[in-house]
Amino acid sequence: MREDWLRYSCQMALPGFDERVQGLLQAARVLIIGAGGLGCPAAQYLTASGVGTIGIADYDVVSESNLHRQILYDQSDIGLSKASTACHRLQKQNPGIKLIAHQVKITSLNIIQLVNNYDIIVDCTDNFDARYLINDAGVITGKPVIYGAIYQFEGQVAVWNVANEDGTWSPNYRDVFPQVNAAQVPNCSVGGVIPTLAGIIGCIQANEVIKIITGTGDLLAGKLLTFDAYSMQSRVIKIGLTTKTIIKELNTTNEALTITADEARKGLASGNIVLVDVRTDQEHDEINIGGLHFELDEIADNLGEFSEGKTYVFYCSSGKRSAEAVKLMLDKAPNITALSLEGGLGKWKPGVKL
Amino acid sequence: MREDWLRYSCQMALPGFDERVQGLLQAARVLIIGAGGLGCPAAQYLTASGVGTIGIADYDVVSESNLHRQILYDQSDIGLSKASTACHRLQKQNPGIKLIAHQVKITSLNIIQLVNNYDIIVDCTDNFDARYLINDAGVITGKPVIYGAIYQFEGQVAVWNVANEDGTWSPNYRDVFPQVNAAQVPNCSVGGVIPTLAGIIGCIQANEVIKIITGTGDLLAGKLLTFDAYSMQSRVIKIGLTTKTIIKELNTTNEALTITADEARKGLASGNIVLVDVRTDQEHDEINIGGLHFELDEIADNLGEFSEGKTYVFYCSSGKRSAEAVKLMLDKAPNITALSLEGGLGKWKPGVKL
Amino acid sequence: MEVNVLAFGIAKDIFGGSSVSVSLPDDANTVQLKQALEEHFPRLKLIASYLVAVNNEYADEDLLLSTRDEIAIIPPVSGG
Amino acid sequence: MEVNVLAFGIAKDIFGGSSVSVSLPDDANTVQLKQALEEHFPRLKLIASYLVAVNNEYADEDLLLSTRDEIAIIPPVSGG
Repeated sequence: MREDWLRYSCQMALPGFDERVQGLLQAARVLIIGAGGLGCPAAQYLTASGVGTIGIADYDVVSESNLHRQILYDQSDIGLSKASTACHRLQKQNPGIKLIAHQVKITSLNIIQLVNNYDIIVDCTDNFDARYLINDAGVITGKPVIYGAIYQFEGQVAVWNVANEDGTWSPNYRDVFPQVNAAQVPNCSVGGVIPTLAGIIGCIQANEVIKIITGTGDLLAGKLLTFDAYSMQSRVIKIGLTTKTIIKELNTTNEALTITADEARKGLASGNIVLVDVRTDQEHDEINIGGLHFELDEIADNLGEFSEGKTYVFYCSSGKRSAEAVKLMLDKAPNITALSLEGGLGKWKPGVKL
Repeated sequence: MREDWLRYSCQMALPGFDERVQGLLQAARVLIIGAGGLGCPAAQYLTASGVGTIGIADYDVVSESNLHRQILYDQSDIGLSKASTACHRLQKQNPGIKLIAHQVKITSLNIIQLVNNYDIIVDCTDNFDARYLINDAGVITGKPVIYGAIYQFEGQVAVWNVANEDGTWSPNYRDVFPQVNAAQVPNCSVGGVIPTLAGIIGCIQANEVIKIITGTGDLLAGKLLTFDAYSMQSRVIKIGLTTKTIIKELNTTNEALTITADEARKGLASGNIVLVDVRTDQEHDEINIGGLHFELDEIADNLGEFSEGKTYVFYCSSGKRSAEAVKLMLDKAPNITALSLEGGLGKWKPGVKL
Repeated sequence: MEVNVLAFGIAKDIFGGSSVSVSLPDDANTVQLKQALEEHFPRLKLIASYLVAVNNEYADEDLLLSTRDEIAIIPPVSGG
Repeated sequence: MEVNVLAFGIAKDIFGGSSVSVSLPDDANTVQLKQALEEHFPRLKLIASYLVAVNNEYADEDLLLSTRDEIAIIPPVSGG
């Protein structure tokens, strides 16, 4: 055995895992998009197992409310880039591999170029726009996508877009969910998530990555795994052998216009801005910085409350739901000026009252 | 919300997870025994979720071949205590909880005292002796044991010894496996283990701990979960509602006598010692430091090869299989002097030929 | 006929429980099940797409259902 | 009758595959199954104890088996 591979001896003892197979891991290039609840454990185990090149793409910084499930980050990392913090930390775990931080927000303009440098894409994101973008980029460039998603106690994992032997491709995200109305499906900041589920699903994603690279076991291709951490029941749903979708180009990324906390505060002081809280009633009761309040799924029924000539700054806890709200306004009431508070209440310095 | 609980906001958003429930986590005292493949992820997620007091018991030090699955340790931690390295690292992740390193080998003499300081025991060990000892200590002290075990691609999880409402207790390890011949069941250094499985099973153990403490969901009490990372099939086997075993006292821990690498080397130089390799033929072909060679399960058939008056030093890669061999010799051939090489080949300095 | 439908994810909130019983004409297919569900639970239609699994397989629109089938509604999940 | 027995863990190595077919007298019970398996595969007996699950439930020694049962042999696992 190569002396520097002593660290892998307990996985090379697996039936069929010889030096050649460890060499496949060493040669593989895996891109993890999203370094949050799913990306942290997935990156941790792919690093430990010796995947030779791991890219981690995330434009966000560590915030305190991440720490209950994003286990690569310390309390002292709050405010630092997730991608570079994760890479720095993982490099110490395994100095024998190459870790590359991509501190960018993926869009239709940059994803193809990013993906072209890798063999396999791991979807660890937390919103539908990113999931469709990653899926479509995987289909267009012919690379498998290892999908994972979580909400409360339930998780999903699937392997999209694997080349079949007859030249066809296995199903992708759009075969199962052709489109989604994001405003109707709450995310983890609304409905919560149990941290251990993020660990379980992220590790299952890493497990499928290792299986693809090494040609081991039965992949979740053409299947969707659902896992329930409440009842401990899991099931594998068969989707089919080949995709029925045709994806030729990316949908153009539709960005919500944002405003920083500093700018919003100045605008408020000069009376030009109306704040709009899109969090739940319960969240609003706990922290209320003034202005209007409609839960995200109530906005469409209350468009009459918004007037032209004013600037509405939508906010939530992290900036995700408010970005959805701004996109919805753009669609339903394009004459209203709507901006999303960047970073949400997390960036609105506590203790400074209006 | 308490301001220092902002980090838990995404789990407190779960249905039923309010401040009272987070307070239950804060008040809980959990002992993790074994800081290896299962203990690392279990400790990581219990730390992140805010369990107020976490003890980590492990007498071992980090070795290079641990790093492919024991994700709390860096390359630079090789040779350091696992328990204290893990606690040091996790304390940075969550400064708001208490982490206690127990750098001891659990035995029938110390386990009751250790367990008495905690509410829940998590069995993350890697050998049958420890599993029976922990199980029995849990039954005797009336504390639940969250059991996890892995081999190759398959894992098991169960929650033993939970108090039922009618005063009875749920089944324990001895209800399912009354006794085991350890020499017949290979461990991970022989058969290997896929690192992601350790992550999945360790996270499922942490998940059951959180469920017990918070009173959430359906526990794996009276059940055994099996998970196959190769086929992605998992099943929950019903064991029964109440235990049928009676456990009143601990079996006395039967320690294999050991010898350090330095002492063994001196003994070899003076001709008093015969080395016995108990690893597989394949391992023996790769590294051979001389002496006899019988695989662990072949020793019982070759007792005639050992003579009184000589000192036999059994060795394997880590010292685990050789300790089993010495216990077997003690049982089957008590007149033969048998010692186990402490730390195995990992402590036998490479490059020094005999 | 009456079929029992298991709910996953946000469908649990929409149905108000982890399963719901639905009355369908005998020999109803997947489309008819979806129509009946969306009529009772208009929020389900608003999601725009969700997976119907029958006996752990993706159910095509014209698949005929029976009372013995295990039917599950699996909506999309976004979190990470 | 012939019953199909699924193997877990080290039982896969002992049986030489992930399942094995076993001939039993009609109305055989769990003890008879174990005896038949241990006769064919002496290493199974050496383990000292293993779980027999029938239709995902712990099988008592006197449980009567049928050809339709899903039978699994689950040996202990030590790794961590």
